[in-house]
Amino acid sequence: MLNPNEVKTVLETALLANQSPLSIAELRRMFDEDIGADTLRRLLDELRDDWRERGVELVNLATGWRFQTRPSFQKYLERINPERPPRYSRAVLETLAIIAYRQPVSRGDIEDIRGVTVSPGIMRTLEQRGWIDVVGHRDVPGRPALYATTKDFLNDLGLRSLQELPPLEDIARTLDLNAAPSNEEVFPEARAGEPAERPAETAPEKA
Amino acid sequence: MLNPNEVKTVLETALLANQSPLSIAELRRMFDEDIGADTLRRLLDELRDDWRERGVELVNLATGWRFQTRPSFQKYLERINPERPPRYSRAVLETLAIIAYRQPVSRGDIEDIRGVTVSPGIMRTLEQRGWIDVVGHRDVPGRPALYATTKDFLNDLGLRSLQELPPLEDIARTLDLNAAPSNEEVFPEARAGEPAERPAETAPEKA
Amino acid sequence: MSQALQQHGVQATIPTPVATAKIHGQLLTELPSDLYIPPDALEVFFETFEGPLDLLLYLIRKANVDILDIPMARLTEQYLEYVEVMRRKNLELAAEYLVMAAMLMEIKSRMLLPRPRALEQGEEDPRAELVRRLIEYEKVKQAARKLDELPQVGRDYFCVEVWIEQTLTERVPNVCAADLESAWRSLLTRARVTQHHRITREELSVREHMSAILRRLSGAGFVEFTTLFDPGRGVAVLIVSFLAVLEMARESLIEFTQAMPYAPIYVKLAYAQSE
Repeated sequence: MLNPNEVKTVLETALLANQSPLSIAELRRMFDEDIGADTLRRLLDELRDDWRERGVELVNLATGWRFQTRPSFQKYLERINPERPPRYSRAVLETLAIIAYRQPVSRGDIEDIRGVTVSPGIMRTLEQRGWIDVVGHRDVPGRPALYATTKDFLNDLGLRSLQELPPLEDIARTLDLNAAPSNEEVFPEARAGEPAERPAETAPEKA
Repeated sequence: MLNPNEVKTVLETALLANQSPLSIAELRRMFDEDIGADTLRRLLDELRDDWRERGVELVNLATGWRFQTRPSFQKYLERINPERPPRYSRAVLETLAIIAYRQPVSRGDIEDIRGVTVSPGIMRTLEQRGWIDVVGHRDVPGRPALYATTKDFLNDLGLRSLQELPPLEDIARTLDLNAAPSNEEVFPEARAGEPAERPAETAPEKA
Repeated sequence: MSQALQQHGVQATIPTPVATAKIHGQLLTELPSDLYIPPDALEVFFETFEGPLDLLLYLIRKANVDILDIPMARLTEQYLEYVEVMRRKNLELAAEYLVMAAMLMEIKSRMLLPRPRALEQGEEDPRAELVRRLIEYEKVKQAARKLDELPQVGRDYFCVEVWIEQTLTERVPNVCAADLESAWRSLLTRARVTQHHRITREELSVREHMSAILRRLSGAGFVEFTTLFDPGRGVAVLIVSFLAVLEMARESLIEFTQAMPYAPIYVKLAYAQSE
């Protein structure tokens, strides 16, 4: 029978040895004795506290718990592995934002919002990164694929759910430097993680 | 200017974030200030001591330093990512079945029953597993070895004697009678990971 | 045109001479003097736009006008100027820019219709759809920026994954009795070896004893016949052992020797490898 400290050591070891987040269920599976999920959660919280002063932190993500380096240490780590992942172009980032905030969306939806065609390369970039995938097809001619963000997207950006995406700003007010009347009624805010209302007239898909 | 403890934290972070060993030279590269190799080595030794009671240890290998899990924790880690247990091929299983039910048998006997040659690799697999061994030689030209199953075979299969193997009489009779046997009996369920025997008439899956 | 821009209080700076900027390798010399051009190279400047909506938002921001009350005539005019420059400079002009130009002109003309009547009929402001799209796109732009600011794995931090030290135990397949049974069944169905290989429980115990006796005899030379049997294990085992010996004799696996009647019977392997 392991005492709580030994359980913590096992948890720490498993989390340090696994790059992908581990769920409570996966962590429980390690132990012969049946350790309650609550107990594990408490020990994980303790573990997180234990690591507070270190260059590595324990975070709770969409699919579980993971150790990752703190961004403030990146400047040191980069000197060991100089190759950096490419920064994404605005086209990629905007496409990603549309999928993240308006999912599920088709390529046509994205093109309507951005006002330009979306190259297949953009979608491929995001798919290959494992951040988006096809979750269905819209039942209209051409049966366009509907894209949504994945759990990996959340994990890789340190989010537990779409609710944690940065809130969309009230744009009209930002743009309107002359303090215009509230646009609340006219342009209701769509919320992150909530599928946007797609007016019928924006529907037609590009094949 | 980092103090020794801060340097240690950076070292720890870099080593935790890299699976491959990091050399002193690589580690030195992280710091703006020129930290002597001796100092780094001393700090790494300290770090190794800091981790003495944990499930992960800092080791000094030919090409550098690396954090790795202690072997004693492997039993826990294995339960998180249960690799699919390896399986024996049908050829190995059939050979083993023949030896179990027909022992003592020569390779020639096995080939007669299976209708194909038995590769030396199959016999070696079973011998190395300690499940079969040579109990004699038949007094015919070539003096073929006679194989039988071992005590380890019984132990590993949880049997007290060969008599606890499933009797085969009924099956043979079922087949003999040719009385439209139920699929269940004639074509036992194939197990995952093993190529199923597909009777011709139920054959090819549509892609 | 610069007059029009100035009338509306638009930032209609006369372009600073950008003689050093190059477009397609040529010095940039013939800019329309009435167009506001930021002091960047024109090509680079246009490339920063992600499309017509982006360009429109830029113009609106520059003009510092209310997005909910866009002065359509001015915006359309400016937009067309930019598109014209792009076209003249042979910059790659996406079709979307022309579509947008047409849309702007259409909205502008609808704005010229007598307003009161239109409003009476409950008609929407002709600009409404454009404004909706502009706002939506601006939101996306900001969201994209914020997403990019989130710490990103690989770029801003790494995942920790220490080496898992594997002990040297080799993973071996598990087999259970049922696997053997099914292997045998598949043999039977394939080869139809039914007659010859029917195996009963009783026969199995004989074969088990055959193996055991072979093991016992290997390397032992002559063994006295009676020592092959252990009466202490009961009559059943005794009989099975005897059957095993008989079967081995039949299969020529063992040989018997007896010097004279009633003398001890000795058993040895028919063939011992050590010989």
